[in-house]
Parts: sequence; structure tokens; C-alpha cells
Amino acid sequence: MNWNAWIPLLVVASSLLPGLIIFRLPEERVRTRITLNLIGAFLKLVLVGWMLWGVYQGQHFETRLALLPDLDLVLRAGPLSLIFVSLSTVLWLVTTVYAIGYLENSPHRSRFFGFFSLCVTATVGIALSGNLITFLIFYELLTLSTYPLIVHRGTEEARRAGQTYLAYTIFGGALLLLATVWLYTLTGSLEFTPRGFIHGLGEEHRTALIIIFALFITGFGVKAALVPLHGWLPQAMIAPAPVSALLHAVAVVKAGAFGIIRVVYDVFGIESAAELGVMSPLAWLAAVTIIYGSLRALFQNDLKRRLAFSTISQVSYITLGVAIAGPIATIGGVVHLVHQGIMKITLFFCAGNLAETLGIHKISEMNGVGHRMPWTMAAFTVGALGMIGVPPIAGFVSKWYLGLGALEVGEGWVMFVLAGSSLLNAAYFLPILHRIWFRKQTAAWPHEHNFGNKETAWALLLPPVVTALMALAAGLVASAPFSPLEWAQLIAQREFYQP
Amino acid sequence: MLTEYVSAVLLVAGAIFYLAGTIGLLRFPDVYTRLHALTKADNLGLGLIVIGLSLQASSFAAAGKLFLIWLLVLLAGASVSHLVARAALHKGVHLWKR
Amino acid sequence: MEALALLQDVFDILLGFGLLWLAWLALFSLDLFRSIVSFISFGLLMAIIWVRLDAPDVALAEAAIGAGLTGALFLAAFAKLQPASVNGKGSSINPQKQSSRKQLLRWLPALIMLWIASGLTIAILALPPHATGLTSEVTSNLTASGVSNPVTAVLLNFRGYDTLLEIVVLLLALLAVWSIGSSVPSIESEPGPVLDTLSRLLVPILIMVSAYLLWVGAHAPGGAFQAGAVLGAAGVLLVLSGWKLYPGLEGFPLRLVLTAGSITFVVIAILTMLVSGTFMQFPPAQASILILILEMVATLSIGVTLAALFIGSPPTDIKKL
Amino acid sequence: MNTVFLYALVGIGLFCLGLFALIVQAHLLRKILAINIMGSGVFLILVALARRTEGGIPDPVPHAMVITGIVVAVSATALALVMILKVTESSGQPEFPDEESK
Amino acid sequence: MGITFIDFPWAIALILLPLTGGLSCFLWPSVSKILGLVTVIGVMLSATGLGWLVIDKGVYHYLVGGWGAPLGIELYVDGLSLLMLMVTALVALGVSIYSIHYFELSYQRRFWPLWLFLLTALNALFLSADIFNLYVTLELMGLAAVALATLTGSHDAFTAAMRYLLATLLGSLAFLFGVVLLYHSFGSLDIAVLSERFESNITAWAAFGLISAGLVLKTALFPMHFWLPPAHANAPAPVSAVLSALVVKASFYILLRLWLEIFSQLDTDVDILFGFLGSIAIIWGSLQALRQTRIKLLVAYSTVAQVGYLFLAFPLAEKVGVTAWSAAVYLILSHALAKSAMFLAAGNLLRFGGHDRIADLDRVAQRLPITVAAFALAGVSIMGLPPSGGFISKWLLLQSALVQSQWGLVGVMLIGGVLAAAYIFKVLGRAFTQAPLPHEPGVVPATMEWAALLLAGGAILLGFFASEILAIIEIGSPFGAGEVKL
Repeated sequence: MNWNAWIPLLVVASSLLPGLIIFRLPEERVRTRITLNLIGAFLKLVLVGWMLWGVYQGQHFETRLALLPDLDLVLRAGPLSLIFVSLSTVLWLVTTVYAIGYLENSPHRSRFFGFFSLCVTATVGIALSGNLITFLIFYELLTLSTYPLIVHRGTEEARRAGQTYLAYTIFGGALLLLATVWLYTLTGSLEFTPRGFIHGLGEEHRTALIIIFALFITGFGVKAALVPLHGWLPQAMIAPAPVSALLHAVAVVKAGAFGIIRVVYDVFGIESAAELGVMSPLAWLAAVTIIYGSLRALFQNDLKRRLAFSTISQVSYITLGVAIAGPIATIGGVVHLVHQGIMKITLFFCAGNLAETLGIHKISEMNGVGHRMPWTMAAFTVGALGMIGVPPIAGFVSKWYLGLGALEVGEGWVMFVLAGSSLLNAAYFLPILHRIWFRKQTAAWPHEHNFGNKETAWALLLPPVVTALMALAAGLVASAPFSPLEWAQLIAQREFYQP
Repeated sequence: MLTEYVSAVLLVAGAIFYLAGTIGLLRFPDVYTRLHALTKADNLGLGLIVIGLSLQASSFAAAGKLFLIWLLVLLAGASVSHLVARAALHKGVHLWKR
Repeated sequence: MEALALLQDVFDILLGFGLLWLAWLALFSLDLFRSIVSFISFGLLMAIIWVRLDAPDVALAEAAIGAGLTGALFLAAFAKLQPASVNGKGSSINPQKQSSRKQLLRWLPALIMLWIASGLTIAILALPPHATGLTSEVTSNLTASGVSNPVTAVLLNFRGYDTLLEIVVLLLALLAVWSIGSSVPSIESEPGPVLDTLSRLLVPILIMVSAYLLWVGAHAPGGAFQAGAVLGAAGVLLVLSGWKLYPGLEGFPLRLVLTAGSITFVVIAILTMLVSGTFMQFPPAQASILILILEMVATLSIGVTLAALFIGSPPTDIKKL
Repeated sequence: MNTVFLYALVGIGLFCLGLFALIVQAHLLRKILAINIMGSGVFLILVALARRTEGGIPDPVPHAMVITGIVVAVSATALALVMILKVTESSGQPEFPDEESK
Repeated sequence: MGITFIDFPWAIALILLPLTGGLSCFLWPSVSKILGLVTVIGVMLSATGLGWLVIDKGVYHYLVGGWGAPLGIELYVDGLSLLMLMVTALVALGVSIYSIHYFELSYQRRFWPLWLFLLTALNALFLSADIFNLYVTLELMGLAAVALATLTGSHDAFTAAMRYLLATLLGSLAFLFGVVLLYHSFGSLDIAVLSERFESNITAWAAFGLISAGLVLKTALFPMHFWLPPAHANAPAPVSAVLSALVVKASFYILLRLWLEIFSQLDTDVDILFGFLGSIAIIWGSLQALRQTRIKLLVAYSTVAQVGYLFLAFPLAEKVGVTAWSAAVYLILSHALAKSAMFLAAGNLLRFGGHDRIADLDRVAQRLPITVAAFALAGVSIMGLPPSGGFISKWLLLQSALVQSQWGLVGVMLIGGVLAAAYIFKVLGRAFTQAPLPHEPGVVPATMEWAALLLAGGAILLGFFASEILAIIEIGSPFGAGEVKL
């Protein structure tokens, strides 16, 4: 019995099964639900840890189930998979704790946590997918399982946000399906392969390949919120804070970005893609998105909306790193997948805390809130500074590698994009920090909850503090073994230097 | 030979009665007179045809069956004519007057 | 002989055109009642044509079921429609109502019909003038079938499975009619002495005829369906003369009679399977008696079913549940 | 031989006449009449063509098929007529309501 | 009696069981529920037994009455018919479980015999290898279906069922006409014999035209779909489920069978016409579904659209036969399960709210979670999203189309999928929100909810067993052995 063949499947099942059970739990069985959630989350963490260790030592983890006569459902743990799967697993645990605190007395928690677990299942599945069809399956599952989370509040506004989200993602999904099937009819394979699997195709398929690439980018671009496909993201802010945190930091946008990474590296391969001449347009698209997102963020008064536009901008760093097509830029892009996730989830947790504890939704209401909620706001500050790229926080590492990578391959213009974006980041984050710490409270908090002498509930406070510390750590000890940077370097090595 | 000729004559006569009955059915002015025309054709025309055919019949059984048919048609025709007339009367169809 | 052949041709042509003319009357006559009567005449003419085509079995079935019972059904429906509908008579063609658009809506289908008709004509005329079909297969297996009338052999032995399903179709129609028709008014009539006498005279004869057709079906034209139809006609006559089923029989006994044909079919089919190993394979020695039993029960069921279809509304036993 | 094709052609005539009436006639009773006449047309073709055998005996299989067909037709007619009554009962007219597109 | 398990005549049981069941339900109406349920379970077991037999030993022949073709009637089961029988049994089971609590007592008595006769007709149809026998089963099926469709007793139901009756009778007649021409041209009613003797001539063309027209009318391919939406929408929920899931498929099955065995020998472009009409059906049906304000009508129009997909296989099969046909068969299976689940779920919503207006669903996601889950899962399959049977068939269809660069069809399929998502989420979106006028819910028994979920789950599960099922489809190679396979 080869256990390694089952572990990827178990990783997926460790959130799927609790999720399915939770659906059937009566609303009032809070304890059972929490236990199930936490058991699942911890189990997943252990399994992923095992895989990390194993892959580090050169073991193979692969689950293969027959799906169609010549196509299998493949779950495989490679370096690239693991970096995303670890991120999801860790952040799932944190978010679960947060969500338990956040939704303490709200209705339909069973449904919420059920879909929440499905959502994580889908994300982990995306991360572990060993071929495009598996990827596609989990990708669509993600679409479907996030929809109920977005409309969770059951208001008319939520419904409309949900419809918008679907309109975008279903459209994207259709394009992905087309691209996948088309590619399959050309190559007869969909297996993710380092450096791609399209080399064998002759020159006569060049146009088709370019169109397929465009279809892939458009399809994934919807979830990765590439301009002009980003419209759903700010609207989806209607969802409860843990959902926003998950959508923005891990699940949805990252799934899109991860898809782009997969397509460029493991489907087309950097060299083939560059040869097709599709990388520069991608880089430009990413650059435009970075600047556009930052600019829009500047003018939002609603905190969550500002964070949403910031996400649009930040996720495109990943795309940019990929599109620059050099080894160092790759490191920057991939590592940003993790770093942005940790930092952004911190920010969303904090925003959620503000809303839940004090009823604050608008930036203009945040004057002096640092004194009321020092720990939360400290975490927020770490996240915000990291986003701007202040050393030694994680964001700095990403930007550093991106810049270096661009210079390495002679794409100097990227430096301007990075600089401009950092400036804009500063422009929309620093005023907030100024308000938090240096202004006096001007009006009563809109809707204050009393948590005794604590600034807020433990379950709400702990997650952002933990993730903020992680963001700090990722920057401080960036070159420690098993750090995101180390893995990113491993991946880059595999993509560029191995035959 | 003779029976065949007799038979033919009877058949033609029957057909003529039928023709007369049909013309009556088509041309007479109201239900009651039409029924009058029809019953003649049924009773006599069919009777002549049955006799004509039974002259050619291969066995007595066959001839018997033909007569049975005639009887049944007589029975049915009479009853149905009665019913139709009665229904017409119930419905208030007036007798035709010149 | 030439003259006779010519006469026959003229006769055929007259019959054919008469049939088409009656069909036209049935479909397009202004008076709906006249249409229905034309349709019944159409069925009778059809029966004559079946005889001309050497299909006496079909002729019997047509006369009894096609013209007789179907006609009775139409007449009964027409009678029931009168109070229910605002304009029951001749509502279909109303010269004043026809606009030019409606004219177009008539001409277009007419042209399409002509096109279809010509296509089908070509297709039919392209058929070889001689073809044996399955005649030889039927003839050579006739002795093993248990009956000597080839049509009965096909119906009850060679393609008995079709016939089983067909009996079920008939029963199903009754179930459907009962399911739908529970609120449809039943026919009320005052029979009067003449009809009463007629039915008393005619019903025994009809039953006898039915039995005769059933018996003779083994070797000559006739069989369960024709016999059943005659029985059904007897039932219709009884209904019309105001006879009613004894209330105690309206429930399970009636249902048993209705299903008896299908049940017997199934039972015999299973028995044959146990004996010969194959579904509905009659052992040649017992085929004839098995088919007779089958036909007898089927006749009864068919007759009662047809009469019940004519009545339309379910017996009170079903209705009240 | 002519008889065979003569009646087959009459059958086609009946089929098309019935189809035409089915389309243009609004009264449901007539539509059912039309279906019956179409069916008779098909049966006529079936039996007429069965007489193309060389010997005197026509092919019995079509005859059996037509008997089956006649029984099926009467079943369908009975069902249809009851349904017409119900439609008429609720709409007051033995026709399809106009507003519904067909 | 030396009958071992494997020798047991499962095929005959598939016909006789529901037949006797129907008769018994008529005879003893007070216990019809139990009789019906036992029968359907028996049918399920028989279908399983037959499946075992066929998978084990290959194609199954049965000479009814021992005569054999061309004189007698033959039953024939290959992978295609086996799957149809199995999905019929499965849907029948779900629908029967559902019906236990759906109908009131007086309707139970009407429903069960009719429904079991319908099941008889379906089984007999899928088993038959004889075109006249197919006609009889078609009529049996049609009359039973129409009678069942009237069970709601509403004015709309009768009008709709009347249209349905006329359409189905006309379709059967055209089919019969074609059968007549085939018989008189080639002297047999057996499909295999006809296949051997078939040659292309004018009569064969006419037969093809008549049979196709009749079956297309019964399958409700655009523009012959006019009768379907009202009939399916106004029938009681379990009946709608059966009509959409199985009855429409039965006529398509005959068309497919005859096309494959007989008419493929004609050199025709009708496949392109089918593809064209199918494309319009997909777009038109989906748009109509999107316009509806009542769930059941929406679901019914969705059937019109999904039928369109089935016909896309015809033009695609020219070059990649096996793949395209497998896709169509897979679609039949997954749509049967998904659509029946969807209609049952719609029935629950109707019972729950007393209406089926989409705008007034009023938080049913909270209050009927299992029903909404069933609707959603079925919707996943209808949209063709993974993992589901619908996805597999869409994948195969897309693959066939892309291999041949049939861009038009590719576009239609993608647009159809997006539109399907639009109309399904039109319903699901309202399931979460509160209606302007909140109302007191009616009681929906658990069996009715779970029956829907069971079927929907089946549609999803189909997405995981594609290899096995595609292997079953090819038993007896109904699509021709020599064809190119992708």
C-alpha cells in the first residue's frame, strides 16, 4: 500500500468531508461544528506538512483517478502546488478561527461553514491539480462554492453582487473550457509538465496557440481581477468579512493568478510562450492593472472597497512576475502569491474587526481608532506597510525580486511601474495610518459592541495578529529553509535550469 | 343459367330500389319523408338483393346467413327510423307542409 | 372478362373517390354533425375497400371498431359538447371571419400538403410491383401456430407480443378516460319501448355473433378484436337503452373483467416460458387451445372495455374514492 | 396491380387531407377526425401494398398490423374525446385558446 | 428448473413486472402505493441483473415466441439500450419514492397504474428491435404520458395535454407511415434485417423523412417544440420529471437507433439540418427559459434547449462518430437524472410556497435546503459545469466539434452553457433573498426532498464514472466499430 498515492486526495477530503457533514448539522450545534472545522483544518495542516517534508526529500505524491478514457483526475504535490496549498491550509485555519468569532450569533452558520469548507476544498484542489482538466473541475467548484458565500446575507444587494460575480466567472469558465478542450484536441495531453508540453506542435498551430493563450488569460484573468475583468471584485465586498478575506487573499483571486502561473510555466512553458510573443502583452496588462487598481483605491472612502482595489493591483504583481519571464522575476511573482495573501488577509481581518467591534466601515470614521484597538491596528499597520513595500516586511521581498528580475532580462520599464505603484500604495495607505494613530477621535463609534476590557473578542483578535507576525517573519527570515522564498527559488530553478 | 339470370334481375331490381331510396333521401324535404324513402330501400331493396344473392349461394347455410342479415337490417332499420323520428319530434321539427 | 376487369377498375376508382369525398365532408363540412355522420360512412366504405383488398379480417375490425364504435364515440362526444360549448356547430369555417392573412394560412399548408403528397406518391410508385413480404414465412410456419387463419396466427402467435401491448393500450385508454372523465356527464336517454325491445332482441344475437366470430377466427376471418368489438357494441346498445351495471359489480368484479384479457395473456406467456423456456412460445400441440382461451378472455375484456370507453365516466366505485 | 397503387394513392390523399385539416381546422373534434382519417390513410397504404404478392393470398402481416392499429386508434380517440370535453368545459370552446402561440 | 441467476430472463421481467404491477394497482387501488413501489424496486433489480448479464456476456438477444426475425419480434440489448434501461429504472425509482407523498389518495389510484404502464412502455421501447413493435410502444407511452399530464386537472393542464396528445399522435402516425414504407420496401420489421437489406432509393428517403419528422416532433426539436413547455410545466411534478427525463428521450433513442442502424446508409445532409435546428433550440430554449417567471416553465424550456444539444451530435458524428454519439448518450443519461431532479425540486418549491413564481421564492435556501441543493446540483449538470455528467458530455461534444473546427457549434455550446447558468442562477439567486411578501410555508415531506437530491446526486456522480459508462456504451458497438475514435 503506497500511502503517498492517497495523501493528496486526503488533503482534499480533509475539508470536503467536514464540509458535507456541517451542511447537515442543526444550527445550534455550535461545538460540534467548531470541532469539525478545527479537526479538518489541523488534519490538513499535518498532511500538508508531511507532503512538504516528503517533497523536500524527493518523494512523489500523486493521486490518479480515471475520469475519461484518456484523461485522469490527477492530484499531485509538486513545489508549485505546495506553495499554494500551504498558503491555503494555513490561512484556512486562521480564517476558520476568525469566522467562528465573527459569525458568533448570525444565522445560517451551518450553511456558511459548509460552503466555506467547500471553498477551501476547491482551492486546495486547484493547488494540487496535476493536469488542466482537474484544475478546471476544481476551478469551477470554487466558482460555485463561493457564490453562496457572497449572497450569504440574503439581501437584494447581495443577490445582485452574486449575479455579477457569476456573470464574470461563468463567462471566464466557458472560455477556459474552450481553451482546455481545444488544447487537448491539439496536443492530446493536459498534464502539467515543467517547461510546458506544447513544444511538439508545428508552426501551423501558432495562431491557434496564441488564441488559446489569450483564452486562458482571459478566463483566469476574471478571477485574478485583471483589468478590465475586475468588475465583480469590489461588488463582492458585500460578503461577510471572513469571506472577503478568503476571496481576496487566498481562494478566488489567487486561484486566477495561480492558473496564470500554471498556464505559463507548465502548459506553454516560458520559452514557448515567449516565442509566441504573448508575454509582453501579458506584462503590460499586468502593469496597467497594477496602476489602475492603485489609482482607483486612492479614491475609495469605504475601507473594504479600498482594500478591494488594492487587491486588484497587488495580485497583478504575480502576473507581472510571471510575464517578465526571467528566473528572478519568477521568484518575485511566486513569492508574492504567498506574501500578498498573508498581508491582505491581515488587512481584511482588521477591517472586519473594525466593522464588528465599532461598526466602522468608512475610512473617514477611523480617526484615532488606534487607541481604541491597539493590537488590531498594529496588525493593520504591519499589513499596510508590507503592501507599500517597506522592509523588512514580506512585501518588500517580493518587490525586490520583481525589480531585480525585470532588470535581469532588460525590462527596465517595470521599475517605473513598481515605483509608481509603491508610491500610490503609500498614498492610499499612509493617510489611513495617520488617521489611526495620529488623529483624535472626532465622533462616537458608529455601532460599538462591548467586549469587557478587551478591545475585541479573542477569536477576532488572534488571527490578524498571527498573520501580521507571519508577514513580518516572511520578510525577516526570508532565506530560512521552508520559507516561501526558498520554495519560490526551488520552483524557479525547476522552471529555468533543469532540462 | 336460368338462376343466374333471375338472380341478376333481382339484383338490378334491388339496386333500383336503393337508387330510388337514395334519391328520396336526398331530395325529400324533411326528416319524416326522408325516413319514409329510406325504409323502402332497406326493406325491399335489400330483400331483393338478398334473394338474388341466395340464388347464387353455395350452401343453404350461406343463404340462411344472408336472410339473417336481412332480418337484422329490417329490425335495426325499423327501430332506428322510429328513434330518429321520435327524436325529431321531441326536438320540435315540424312536419313538412306544402 | 376484359369488361369485368374494367368494371372492377371503375368500381375501385369510384370507391376511392367516394372515400376521399367522404373524408373531405368529414373534415370540412360546415355542419359538425354531418361531418361525424360522413366519418361513419367513411368507415363503412373503408370496410368495403378492405374486402376489395382481400383483407376481410381488417374489414370486420374496421366496420365494428373503426366505423361503429369510433363513430358512436364521436356522436356521444358531440352530444355532450352541445351544452358545454358556446358554438358547437360549424364554428370552424366562418366565412365572415376569414381575413386575407387567414387565407394565406390556408393556402400555405395546402401547398405544403400537395408537395408532401406528390413526394409520397413518387415514393409509393417507386416500389416494386411485386413483393411477397412475409407471406412465405407465415405460410410455412402456419401449422405450428395452432390456427389456420394467417392473420390470427400473426396477431396471437408470431407477433403476439404486439397484441399483448395493444390490449394494454386499450386498457390504458380506459384508465386514462376514467382518470380524466370523472366529471364528464354521462349520457342520459329515455329509451322508450322500441329501443328497449330492440336491445332485448339484439343483444343476445350480438353475443352470439361475437362468439361465432371468436370461434371462426381460428381458421377464417374473425378473432378476438372483431368479436370484442361486437360485444362492445352490445354493451353500447344496453347503455343506450338505459341499462346499468348492478352496483355490486361496479368495483372489483368490473375491474377484474377489464383486466382479465391482459392478465390471461401474461399468465399464459409466463406459463409458456416455464414450459418451453421462451416467452410466449406456444408449444405447437397446445397452441390452438391456448390461443382459444386467450381469445375468449380477451374478447370479454375488449368488449367490456369498449363499452366502458363509450360511457366515459368511471363507475361510482372509482369516482367516490 | 393497378388496384394496389390506386388504393395506396388514395391512402396518401387521405393522409394529406387529414394533415391539412389538422392544421387549418380549429375545432378539436375535427382535429381528432383528421387524425383518424390520416390513420385510415396509412392503414390503407399498408394493406393495399400487401396485395402485391404473386399468389392470390395477400401478405397477412400488414393485416394484423392494421388490426392492431385500429385498436390503438380507437383508444387514442376515446382519450382525445374525453379531453376535448374537459377543455371545452373549462374554456367554453372546443378550440385552443388564441393567445397561446403554436 | 435450471434457471440460474445469469440465465434469468431479466429483459422479460423488465416488461412484465411493471405491466403486472400496473394491472395490480388497477385491481387493488387501496394498496397501489406499496404495489407500485415494490414493482419499481423489482424493475431496478431486473435492470441491474440485465446490466450484469450484458456487461458480462455482451449483446443480449431474445426471440419473443421463439420465432425470431423476420417473422417474430426480437428483443435486443446492447450498451446503448442497457444504459437507457438503467437510467429509466433509476429515474423511476426516484420518481416513485417522490410520489408516495406527493399525491393525495384519490390521485394515487389514478397515478400508479398509468405510471407503471408508462414504465412498461419505456422498458419495452428500449428493448425492442422491431419497428412496428416500437410503434406500439410509442403509442402506449404517448397515451400514458398524456393521461398523466392531465393529473393536475387544471384548465391549463388540459389545454396543454390536448396539444401534447395531438403532437404525439401525429408523430406516431408519421412514424407508422415510415414503418409501412420500410416494410413494403424491404420486407421486414426487424431493425437488423432492415439494416442488411437497406438500400438507398426514393422510398427509403420518404420513409426516412416521415420517421425523422415524426420522431423529431415527439422529441420536441425546435421548431416542433411548441407543445412541450406547457405540457411539461402544467403536469404534476413527478410526471413532469418523467416526461422530460425519459419520454422525450425515448423518441430520440429510436431516432438515434434507426439513424445508426439503417439511415446512415443514406447519403444525406440532414445531419447538418439537425445540427442547425439543435443550435437554434439551444439558444432559443435558453433565452425563453431566461424569460420565464415560473420555475416549472423555466425548467421545461431548459429541456427544449437540452434536446438541442442531443441533435448537435448528428453533424459532429460524421468524422468522430464514437465520441460524438457517446457525448449524446451521456447527455441523455445526465440530463435524465438532472432534469427529473430539477422538476421534483420545483415540485417541492411549488408545494412549499403554493406557487412557483421565481420572484417570490422567499428564502427557500434556508427553509428547504435539501431541495435547493438538489436544484443546484442538477443545475450544475445542466450548465455543464464539472464535476457532473453534463460536464462530461459537454466536454466530449466540444472535443468533437473542435477536432473538426466546427466553430459555429463550439460557439453555440459555450453560449448555451452561459445562458443555462443565467437561468439556473436566476432561480438560485432568489432562493437566498426574502420575498416582498413573506408567506407561511406548506409542509414538504422529507422523502420528496431526498428523492430529488438522490437523482441530482446521480447526475453529479455520472461525472466520476465516465470511463466505465463509456465502456458500457460501446458494448455491441452501436456506433459502428470501424469509426474513428478520438
